[in-house]
Amino acid sequence: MNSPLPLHIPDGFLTVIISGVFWAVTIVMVGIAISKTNKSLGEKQVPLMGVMAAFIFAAQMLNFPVAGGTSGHFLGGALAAIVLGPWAAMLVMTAVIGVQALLFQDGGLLAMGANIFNMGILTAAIGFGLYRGVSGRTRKIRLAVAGCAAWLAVVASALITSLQLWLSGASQLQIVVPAMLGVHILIGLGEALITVAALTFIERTRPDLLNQESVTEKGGRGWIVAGVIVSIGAVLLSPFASTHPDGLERVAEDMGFLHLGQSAPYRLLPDYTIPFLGATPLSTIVAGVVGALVVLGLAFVLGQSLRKAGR
Amino acid sequence: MPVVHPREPIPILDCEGDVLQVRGLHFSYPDGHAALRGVSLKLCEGDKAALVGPNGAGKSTLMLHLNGILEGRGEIEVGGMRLTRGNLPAIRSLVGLVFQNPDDQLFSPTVFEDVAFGPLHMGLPEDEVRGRVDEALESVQMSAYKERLSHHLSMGEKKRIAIATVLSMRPSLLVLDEPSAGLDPRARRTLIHLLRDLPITMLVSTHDLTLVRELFPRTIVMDEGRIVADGLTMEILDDVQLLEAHGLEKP
Amino acid sequence: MPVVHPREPIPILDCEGDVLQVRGLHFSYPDGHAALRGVSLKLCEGDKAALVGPNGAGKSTLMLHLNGILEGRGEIEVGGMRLTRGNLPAIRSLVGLVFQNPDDQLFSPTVFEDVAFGPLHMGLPEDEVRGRVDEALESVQMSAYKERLSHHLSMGEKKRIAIATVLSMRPSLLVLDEPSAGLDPRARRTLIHLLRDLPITMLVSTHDLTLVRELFPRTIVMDEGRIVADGLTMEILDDVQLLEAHGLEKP
Amino acid sequence: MHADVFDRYHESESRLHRLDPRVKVAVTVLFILSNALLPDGAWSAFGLTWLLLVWANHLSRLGVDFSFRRSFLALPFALAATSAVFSPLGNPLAEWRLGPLTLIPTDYGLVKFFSILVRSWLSVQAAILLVAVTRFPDMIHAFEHLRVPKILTTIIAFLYRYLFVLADEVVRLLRARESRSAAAPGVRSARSVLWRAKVTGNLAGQLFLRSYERSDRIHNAMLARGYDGNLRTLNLHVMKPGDWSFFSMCVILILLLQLIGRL
Ligand SMILES: Nc1ncnc2c1ncn2[C@@H]1O[C@H](COP(=O)(O)OP(=O)(O)OP(=O)(O)O)[C@@H](O)[C@H]1O
Ligand SMILES: Nc1ncnc2c1ncn2[C@@H]1O[C@H](COP(=O)(O)OP(=O)(O)OP(=O)(O)O)[C@@H](O)[C@H]1O
Ligand SMILES: [Mg+2]
Ligand SMILES: [Mg+2]
Repeated sequence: MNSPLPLHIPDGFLTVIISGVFWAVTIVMVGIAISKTNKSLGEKQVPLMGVMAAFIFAAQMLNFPVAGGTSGHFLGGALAAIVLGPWAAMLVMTAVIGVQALLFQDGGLLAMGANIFNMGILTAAIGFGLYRGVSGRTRKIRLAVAGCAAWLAVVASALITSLQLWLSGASQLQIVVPAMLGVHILIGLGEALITVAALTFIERTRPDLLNQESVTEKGGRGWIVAGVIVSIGAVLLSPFASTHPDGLERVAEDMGFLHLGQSAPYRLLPDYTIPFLGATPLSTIVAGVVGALVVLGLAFVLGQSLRKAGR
Repeated sequence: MPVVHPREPIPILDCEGDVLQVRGLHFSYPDGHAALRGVSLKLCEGDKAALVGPNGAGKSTLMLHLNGILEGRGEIEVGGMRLTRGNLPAIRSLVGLVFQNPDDQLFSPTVFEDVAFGPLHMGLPEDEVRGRVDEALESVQMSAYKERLSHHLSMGEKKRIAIATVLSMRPSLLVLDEPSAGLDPRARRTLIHLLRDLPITMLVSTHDLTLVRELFPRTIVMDEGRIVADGLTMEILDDVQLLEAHGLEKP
Repeated sequence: MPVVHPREPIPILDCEGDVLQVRGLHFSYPDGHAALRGVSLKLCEGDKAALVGPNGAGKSTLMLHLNGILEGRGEIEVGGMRLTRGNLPAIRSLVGLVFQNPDDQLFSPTVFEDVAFGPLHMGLPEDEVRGRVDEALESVQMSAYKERLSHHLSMGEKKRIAIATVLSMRPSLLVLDEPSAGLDPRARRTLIHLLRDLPITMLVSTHDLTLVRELFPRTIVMDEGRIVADGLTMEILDDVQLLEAHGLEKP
Repeated sequence: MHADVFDRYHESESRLHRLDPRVKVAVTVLFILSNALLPDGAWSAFGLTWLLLVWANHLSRLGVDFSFRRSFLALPFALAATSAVFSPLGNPLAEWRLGPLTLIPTDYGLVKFFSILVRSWLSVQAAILLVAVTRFPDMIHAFEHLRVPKILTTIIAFLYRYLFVLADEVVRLLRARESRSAAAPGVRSARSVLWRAKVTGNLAGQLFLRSYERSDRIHNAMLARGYDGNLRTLNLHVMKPGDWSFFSMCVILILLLQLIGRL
């Protein structure tokens, strides 16, 4: 079974340093998640998390025909965070990504820390944080925000994946960022639509699940802040990363990394060098415009469908 | 009240197969398991045939071929139209397939949406769709359930709705996979009456030989991917040797 | 070969209830639905009783009370011990509950781990656990399946393993929820032989009255959260009026 | 039940199959780590690493090209690395204009690109071999022994078990949708993409609820068998001297590879 998305980084693409850093972050976050879910769910957590992980896995098999033989797919990170709460969602996604790597070689073992961070931790923070911020609002607003969160989660995963690849010297920033974003801006649309429809379904059939204290673990403001900051970061970073591809690299050069990088037996941060300057203003502008249009379109489409549904 | 079976054999097997013709159907699952090994079968307008056989005989696999969900080697004709990739949508509007577990069949939040799915997807105008939904729910006597959430219905109710979801497509052949499994006797009785009164050609797989005796004049026995007997129910259910050989029991 | 029922009534209802006593059990689900409305019941050493009734009668709900998964108003005594929160672990080692769907029961990757789960959580030493697993698999004739993965098993095999998972806890009362649902006649026959040969007190809910007639000397009829009849199977299954009134049918 | 195709384990009688799963997991991780540490362009070391893999394939008795035949999984991702060819380091080899982009492949970039491909390809093969000779439940035990938190390993065990159940459910739901995706002759079928996405969302919601409710029933089944929140497991594996010696040998070989790669 192949994952619908080229977001699972295989081994060999990331440097040991990058892998290690993200493993460290992931281990800390998962450790917190374990103790938090243990507190809120108690002895129920093991079967719940396990079956929910299988659910995410199985839901990724769902597809719907879009046009011309391509189809939309479902990732589920944001949905998991909205219905299960952020910590539980992190555990669930960790298990999913672990099994995808171990059983299906979908994503590497060394790269697993980064993969869990990109597709589990980041999506949980965005999905839950944004949704939590509007928890008291009307149904329409909540659904619209859930959709945006799902879309952003996918786009942010794609963005951080490209950044990791670039930091590892496995690709050039000004090529990989627009390419990855371009694809995932569209994939994110499908994700948003399915997430909204699934939430609508759950609200209609088991509304209790979406308001259940024990499961959703209504965290404090922290999550809202985290979610909003991460989202804004993702939004701002993408044009920045694309328009100033030389920013980080110039810093690296100034600090002498470039030299170090070439002589050390294993380079710390390879390719922290000046890329060909003045590279690609057009492509990044295009990516930005497409992104903005897509957000607008999404809001419009959501508004329409919600009006219909609310009739 | 079991169906009265005619005493002299009626010429079932000589029928033209105007509703369904299957010729030499072979199918292996991706893991290599050969589930169908040359199945041939004809159904005529008005036939009500039971498909029986032990677990793993290939009944469900055969049924999945009848509207092109699985694609095997061999020929299938529905209503005189050869089944090919190109006319799948048309075939699917002719063959109504109801799965064993109604939970697999009902995927929309409300009963109405589920029953409307088929007609909507066929591109029918809204009025027509509403008309068909009402009619289909009427014929399974579930009109009052239109706005209910499928999720909260009892098993027996779900079964009926599942049948309505394909009736709304006005199929000319109804294919039911183990419709009576998991029903309590009362719900099962209601189902029997429902099936008896529906004026549609049907092929029904089941492990419930008492149901077969009551409801179907014709019985087809499958085992190991082949049809091993096809004839009058009363004759087949009297053939103790045949039943024993294929993991069945005289009801 | 149906069980030979004694012609004169045996004094079932006068038994002491040394294995199970339930007195005035009431229970409502959180949504307010009253599923049990005063159930009283006694089971004695060696009893094999069937629990029948229409869908929604409350059979499964009652069974979930017997080892304290649900907690209603009323009294339950197992093996002379009053069921309270404090002695739940002890009660759970006495009552072996098997759910209808073996996929809900078998949650470990391998058969061995699943059968070992109960004894392990009773805190038994490793050797003892291994011994019990072997013994339990032996008694359902599945010793060869120890290292198999649960998801590779057929339905009938899963059912047997599910029974083994509670047998390994050496329960004094076996509670089975619809063990024969979804099995083909051959697998059903094997299950009947298995249950007949197990020398344990058992309470079995089922819609399969033929199975009841063949296997259980005693039958308990539930409807709408109450026990409406309790007596010899042959008498209850002959009482057409009683059966009709509660959505059942003479097999 | 029929999602068995998911299983990657291959039954065979071999030294590798019998090895303690901890050793297999640890050696695989070291092997992949070693690939990541080898410098770009260390072709001889890469070659020797590959020989090591061939030897492991041979030991597994699954055929020397077993992992090779299944190793093209990571190829799609290689697309992301193609841009490494245009690394600004090194000597330019050519100059391509592509709209507003000017692409200059360099010799350094090429070496980089192929090194990434080789590393990834070798690592994937190691992982493929690992799951082919280790039953997944044993792998979970290995992680337990290697001090991965028990909650995590148990969640993974549940995921593995119910993956098959739920995947079957998805297949059946998709079939239901497909079998009613009909068209009346002459009428153009196909509703809007939005409508289709909504139907798919319904499937996801449906699946979520069923999974959620199933987890309740499983929890009941666990309680019924004495579960109290503390998970207990048997010690299923014991390291034998043979396991230790195999492990040490692999570690030495991997260290040698590192040495060769840096010469
Ligand atoms: N997806 C699948 N992959 C591989 N083998 C399959 C698959 N589905 C079914 N089979 C196998 O094909 C054979 C026929 O299966 P099928 O489901 O058609 O049997 P059936 O007659 O419907 O049985 P039942 O009475 O249990 O429903 C069986 O041996 C089964 O194990
Ligand atoms: N979790 C629940 N929440 C609310 N009501 C429930 C729940 N589970 C069951 N019920 C209701 O309680 C009643 C008794 O259910 P129960 O499952 O005990 O019936 P049963 O006799 O086992 O039926 P069946 O033969 O269909 O298995 C039914 O009306 C059912 O709808
Ligand atoms: Mg079948
Ligand atoms: Mg029940």
